[in-house]
Amino acid sequence: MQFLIPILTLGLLGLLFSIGLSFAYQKLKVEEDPKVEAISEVLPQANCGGCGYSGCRAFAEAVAKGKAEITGCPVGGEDVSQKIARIMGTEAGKAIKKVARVHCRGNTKAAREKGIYLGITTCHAAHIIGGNKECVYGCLGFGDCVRACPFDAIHMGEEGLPVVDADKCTACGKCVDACPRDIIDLQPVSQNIMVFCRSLDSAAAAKKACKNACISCGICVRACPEAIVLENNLAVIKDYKKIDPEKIPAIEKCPTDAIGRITKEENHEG
Amino acid sequence: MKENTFILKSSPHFRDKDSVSKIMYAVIISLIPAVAASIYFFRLKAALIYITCVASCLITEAVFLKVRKKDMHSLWDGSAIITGLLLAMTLPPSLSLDLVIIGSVMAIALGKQVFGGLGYNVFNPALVGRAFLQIAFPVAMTTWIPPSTLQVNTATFATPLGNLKFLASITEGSLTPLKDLFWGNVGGCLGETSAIALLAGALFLLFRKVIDWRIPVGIISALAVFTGIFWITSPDKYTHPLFHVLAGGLLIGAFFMATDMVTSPITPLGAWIYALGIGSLIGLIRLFGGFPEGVMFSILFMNTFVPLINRYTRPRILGERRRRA
Amino acid sequence: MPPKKSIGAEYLKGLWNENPVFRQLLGMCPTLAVTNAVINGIAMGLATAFVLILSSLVVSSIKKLIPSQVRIATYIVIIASFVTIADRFLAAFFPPISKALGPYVPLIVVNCIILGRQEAFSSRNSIGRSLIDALGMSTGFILALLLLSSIRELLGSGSFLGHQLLGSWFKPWTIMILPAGAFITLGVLLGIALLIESKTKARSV
Amino acid sequence: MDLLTLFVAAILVNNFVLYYFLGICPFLGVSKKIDAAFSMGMAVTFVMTLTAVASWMINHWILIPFGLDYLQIVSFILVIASLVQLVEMFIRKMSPPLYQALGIYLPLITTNCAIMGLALLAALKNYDFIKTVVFGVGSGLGFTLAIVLMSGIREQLDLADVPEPLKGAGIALIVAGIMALAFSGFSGMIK
Amino acid sequence: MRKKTFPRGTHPPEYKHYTEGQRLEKLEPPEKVFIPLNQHFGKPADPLVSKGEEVLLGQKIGDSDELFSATVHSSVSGKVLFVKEHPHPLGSPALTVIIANDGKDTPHPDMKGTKDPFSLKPEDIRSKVRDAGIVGMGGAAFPTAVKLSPPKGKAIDTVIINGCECEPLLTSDYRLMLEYTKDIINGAELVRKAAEAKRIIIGIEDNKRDVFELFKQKMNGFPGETALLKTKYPQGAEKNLIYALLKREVPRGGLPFDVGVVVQNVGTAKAVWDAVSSGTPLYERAVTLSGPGLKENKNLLIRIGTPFKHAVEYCGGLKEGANMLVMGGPMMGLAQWNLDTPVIKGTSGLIVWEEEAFPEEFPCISCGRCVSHCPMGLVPTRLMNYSRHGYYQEAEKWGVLDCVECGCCQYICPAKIPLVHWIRVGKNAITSMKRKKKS
Repeated sequence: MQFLIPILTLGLLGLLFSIGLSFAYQKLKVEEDPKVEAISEVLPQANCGGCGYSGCRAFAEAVAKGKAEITGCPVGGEDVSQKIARIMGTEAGKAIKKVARVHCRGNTKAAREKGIYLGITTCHAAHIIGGNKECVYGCLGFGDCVRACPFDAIHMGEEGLPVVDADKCTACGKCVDACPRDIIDLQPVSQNIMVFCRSLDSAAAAKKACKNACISCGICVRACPEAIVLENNLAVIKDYKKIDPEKIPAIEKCPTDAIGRITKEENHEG
Repeated sequence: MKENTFILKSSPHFRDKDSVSKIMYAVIISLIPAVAASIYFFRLKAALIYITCVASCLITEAVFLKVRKKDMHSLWDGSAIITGLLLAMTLPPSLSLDLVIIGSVMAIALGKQVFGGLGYNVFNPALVGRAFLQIAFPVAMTTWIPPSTLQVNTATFATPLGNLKFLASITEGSLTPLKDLFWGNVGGCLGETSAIALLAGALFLLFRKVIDWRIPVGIISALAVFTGIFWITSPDKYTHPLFHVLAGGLLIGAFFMATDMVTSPITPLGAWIYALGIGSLIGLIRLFGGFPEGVMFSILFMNTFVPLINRYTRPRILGERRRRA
Repeated sequence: MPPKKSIGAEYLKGLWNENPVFRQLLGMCPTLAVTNAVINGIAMGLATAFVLILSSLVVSSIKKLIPSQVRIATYIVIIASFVTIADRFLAAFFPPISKALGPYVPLIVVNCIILGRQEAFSSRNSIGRSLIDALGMSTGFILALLLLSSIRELLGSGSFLGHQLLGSWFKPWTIMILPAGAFITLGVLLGIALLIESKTKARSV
Repeated sequence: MDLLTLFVAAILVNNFVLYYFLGICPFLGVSKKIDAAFSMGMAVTFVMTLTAVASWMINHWILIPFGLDYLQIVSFILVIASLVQLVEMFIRKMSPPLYQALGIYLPLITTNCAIMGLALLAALKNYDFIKTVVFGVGSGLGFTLAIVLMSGIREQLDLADVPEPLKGAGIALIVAGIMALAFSGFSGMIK
Repeated sequence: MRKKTFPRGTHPPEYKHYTEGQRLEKLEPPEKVFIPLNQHFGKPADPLVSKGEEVLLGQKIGDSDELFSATVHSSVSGKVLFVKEHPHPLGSPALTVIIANDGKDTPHPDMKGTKDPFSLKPEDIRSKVRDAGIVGMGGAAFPTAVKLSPPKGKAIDTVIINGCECEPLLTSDYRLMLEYTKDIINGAELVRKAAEAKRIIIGIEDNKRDVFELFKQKMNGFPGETALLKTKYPQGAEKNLIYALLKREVPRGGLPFDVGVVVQNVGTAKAVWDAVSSGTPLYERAVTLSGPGLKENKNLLIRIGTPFKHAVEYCGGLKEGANMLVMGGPMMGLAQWNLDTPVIKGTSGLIVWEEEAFPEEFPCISCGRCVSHCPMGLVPTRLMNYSRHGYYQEAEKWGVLDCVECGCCQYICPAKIPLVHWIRVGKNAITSMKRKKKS
């Protein structure tokens, strides 16, 4: 009798609750995104609520829907966020590894300053009052992209232009959104030749504003007409695949270095 | 003509001449009468506490600025000096100097720098320091000495509010006369004794529009109404509102602590809510709480509400439809 | 599944890298509540360790028998049983400590450290590994409690384990044994822990 | 008057978070946004009230009559876990908007020591049924007050220049400490 | 008489005495004019002339089919040198017609007057206004023809003529009101007819009492009144002016015609009269050249397209050290960096001074002054903070898009925080996000 009562009580309680729960569980099953499951898997499952969501599962759902930051789990730290990034990334971009590339070589030596800028030192703020450089298409150099990067993959180079660390870059696109002048985009990491200018100014104006601006001289187009064209005073690589590797030296004859191979300083790989 | 030497910046291109440090130094100037009064009443001891407080506040601030690699310039924006002065003014004159230093360090470190320094603190730094001392060293913080101008028995000396707490009935004992309260010839914390000196400084601040008049008005009237109701219903148990207004740290709290810009609401309606809250809480704690004085706790308590108040008392934007009642 | 760690690393991670209190912010309630004296902190730490280790053992040994829908409930029952044992044991042999800890011993049952380890580790790893993991976590937890309670007792009463250490010149900071002191001390310790972490990380990169 | 005192004391004086250190995990975790904090507070209050009722019934109708006090821990946690899960499912079925507002916080509450603490404290203090319920509601509201105040402060601190290592939990704990200081002004008001 | 005004706002020092007494002088057109095709709110006009073409004074050289656009006219007679990008006062270079002045000012034959302007039908007035390329001349350069044609169902009952000129230093409107009183009143009457409104209210700040009395006299016989307003900034901001005069609130995100009002600047009223009575399109405007950085301060009537340099040289040139060049008033004007930039239709002034070192910035101490001075009822410091931390959704919830960038908050801020700049960042981010969502 002494043993029976507790066993019975607990057993009855347990039975009651488990029946209720399993009944409810059957009634209220919800279909789920496989991504949620995958993200859930890499989370620490501490259900601590440190992310601001009600437990790991809710956080996983929010990430899968794009509502929460991939770096949102404070317990998991960088390890977990990279795993999540990979889960989210494989969904988005498949196999080719992309990295962010900066399309401007208007560094502090090349680009002319307009005046003495005394405003807020962010690119966005400078951009809305016309920028600090004469070129209105180029990099402003205040590092909005650097601050936007969650993986510490962009740094401000010595000459006032951002430098991407291709190893750390996960192609999340934060810097692309952060740049008010759209000079960053995501490109396959293997693609090592590109136009480093976005200026649509006429040759004379562009030349005056920046030594490294595309002056639409057409040398590159003549070197490789099947891949490169001039559009609005700017050389554009239309089809990267059509660039014949043998023609690269001819393309690199660009008088202003506005098109060419990515230099080592601009690409911190391995 | 030279080219490209013009300044590029966003409008507006005019700026008012007032600045944060000017505001801070105005507050310091306004505290001078009360500081002078307390040095008159408590002599050398008071002066020592002031010096220790201000110095240790400045040193703590400097250490934080150094460690966080911030501009040392902001050490002299005046805010640390104000914290030091205000903290000293809320300390009992008998407090030993090592405790004064602990309080000052806590005021700057816990009250201000952990939040990021000037402008970011949630709680009034001087009051954080004071509350820390009050809870850490309850006995030392409630040991009072009479002002040198008063001839009384030091063994049983208490502050006017302390007196009030011990009295079973108002009629049986002798309350501190209002005249003494007004001039400051009573026991209590350094800076809170002399009502006239505090009012003189407060007038200067109000005149310079450094402090929001709504806050002291709100606090004082809420307290007066709260204590007034009890006084009218049973005058033998409770004392009249004027006593409550003049006694203790109310004036210094209402004019100098609660009006701290950083930790008070930014909207006019918010200021009223905040002030009325403080006033009634002071009444509540003084009449029914375990402590004789409630100014410090009330202000700290309402400080926690300030972010919410700011959020929910947003002014009506021009052209915004009035919220449905 | 992450690559297997060596046994040593599995143990050591609980001390710092995944320290339940300073890094994972788990088990805050007992951490704050019972650390006003070193003796309470140690007792709490040991009780938690007892529950954590035994539950980990049980969970990892029967992990294949538990259906996944009711796994959490099962863990809770297992944990609750050990907590009851710990509670009764303390009450029987150390009544003053049991009294001082009050409801916080039964509350071990909802300590996220324990449930979290079952879900995250014991349910997926072998008995041996789970034991090492639980030992590591317990040590980390005990150390955290010890640190916190030493600071609080030393400053709050001037003593350590009840022995008056600081002389009569020291005026005890009553605040340290009160709630406010607990919060502030832990907050500052967390800050220091993160500072050390970021410094060591910067050096290793 | 007793009940009122108990109620006010549960909110201000013996606040669950700032005095008993219960429910610290959600207090730190879900206090980043005011809306979420308020919902969490409401959910906790709701569950606390239910728990107060359920645990009192279990304690007084089953455990005490049979002399099974020592099963308190196991049975309370079972009751709470099942109750929370049932309520969650129920809300999800009956009212999706309410689920969005409250329900998503419910899983977090299962392992919330505030709930368990409430059941244990009420049993420890031997409150009668009415008192238990009042205690439950008051404690829930006290938790709500603390977490909402905290979230307001944290929303503001989000815009502040808090030293890097203190960001997040560190500064939140320090704020909680100063809040505890401020709340201690009410001590002595209710014996 | 009680002076009308709006709540909050501020009162910066006026410095109007520099140019108050300076009569409007006609500035001889330069050898080359640079006429941008984008001088108004809306789509830039398309060029109607090409390189080498001869043009006459007042000839239409740019037009567009878009509703939100305005025509552009030549301000000299001569030969088109280029149609290309040229520095523009609003920031980025814009397509500009560059004309070599032949010095003859041969008028275009289309510039014909109307005998009895007041007998014209509303739609005729509107089409003449559109043909003359008239835009709001207070600075925003909103096409006037669009303003005069409210959408269906929005009847207009009141025309407000804005004679506040609340910006410090500027006196060009004041001189216009003093010297062209009758033209402005006639223009106002035409605007009233075009908008089919019942009455005119001319709002004038009380620092221009002489003008107020003058208008009061001359308004006799016209359906309307002259109202005296308290001197306060930004009294001339459309929404605040409407509130001050009529106690009507333009709804958030709405326009004055949502409350039955059209607001026109005095300069616009004069331009309307000129366009209708004598057929003169908008190719000249009054500009105040003022500030301690100029050797002489003047009020000038300047042809559109005249480079700043030409006007500055007429005033004796810049003083040594002058490093701040602002188009418009000091509160809302735009900093300029290039003296080749031309005067456009929205240029109300050109202010030059020497800016001292940038004041030290403090963290916000929540003094609440920005809140108690914001004429729109916003909380600037919070908008700034949200914008600074990239919380644009919160900023939008707190009304960042309602900000008119008047600058009161930043003027009064003791912490010297660039509040308006941050708010502009927020506004810009939100509008570009919305644009992205749409596309």
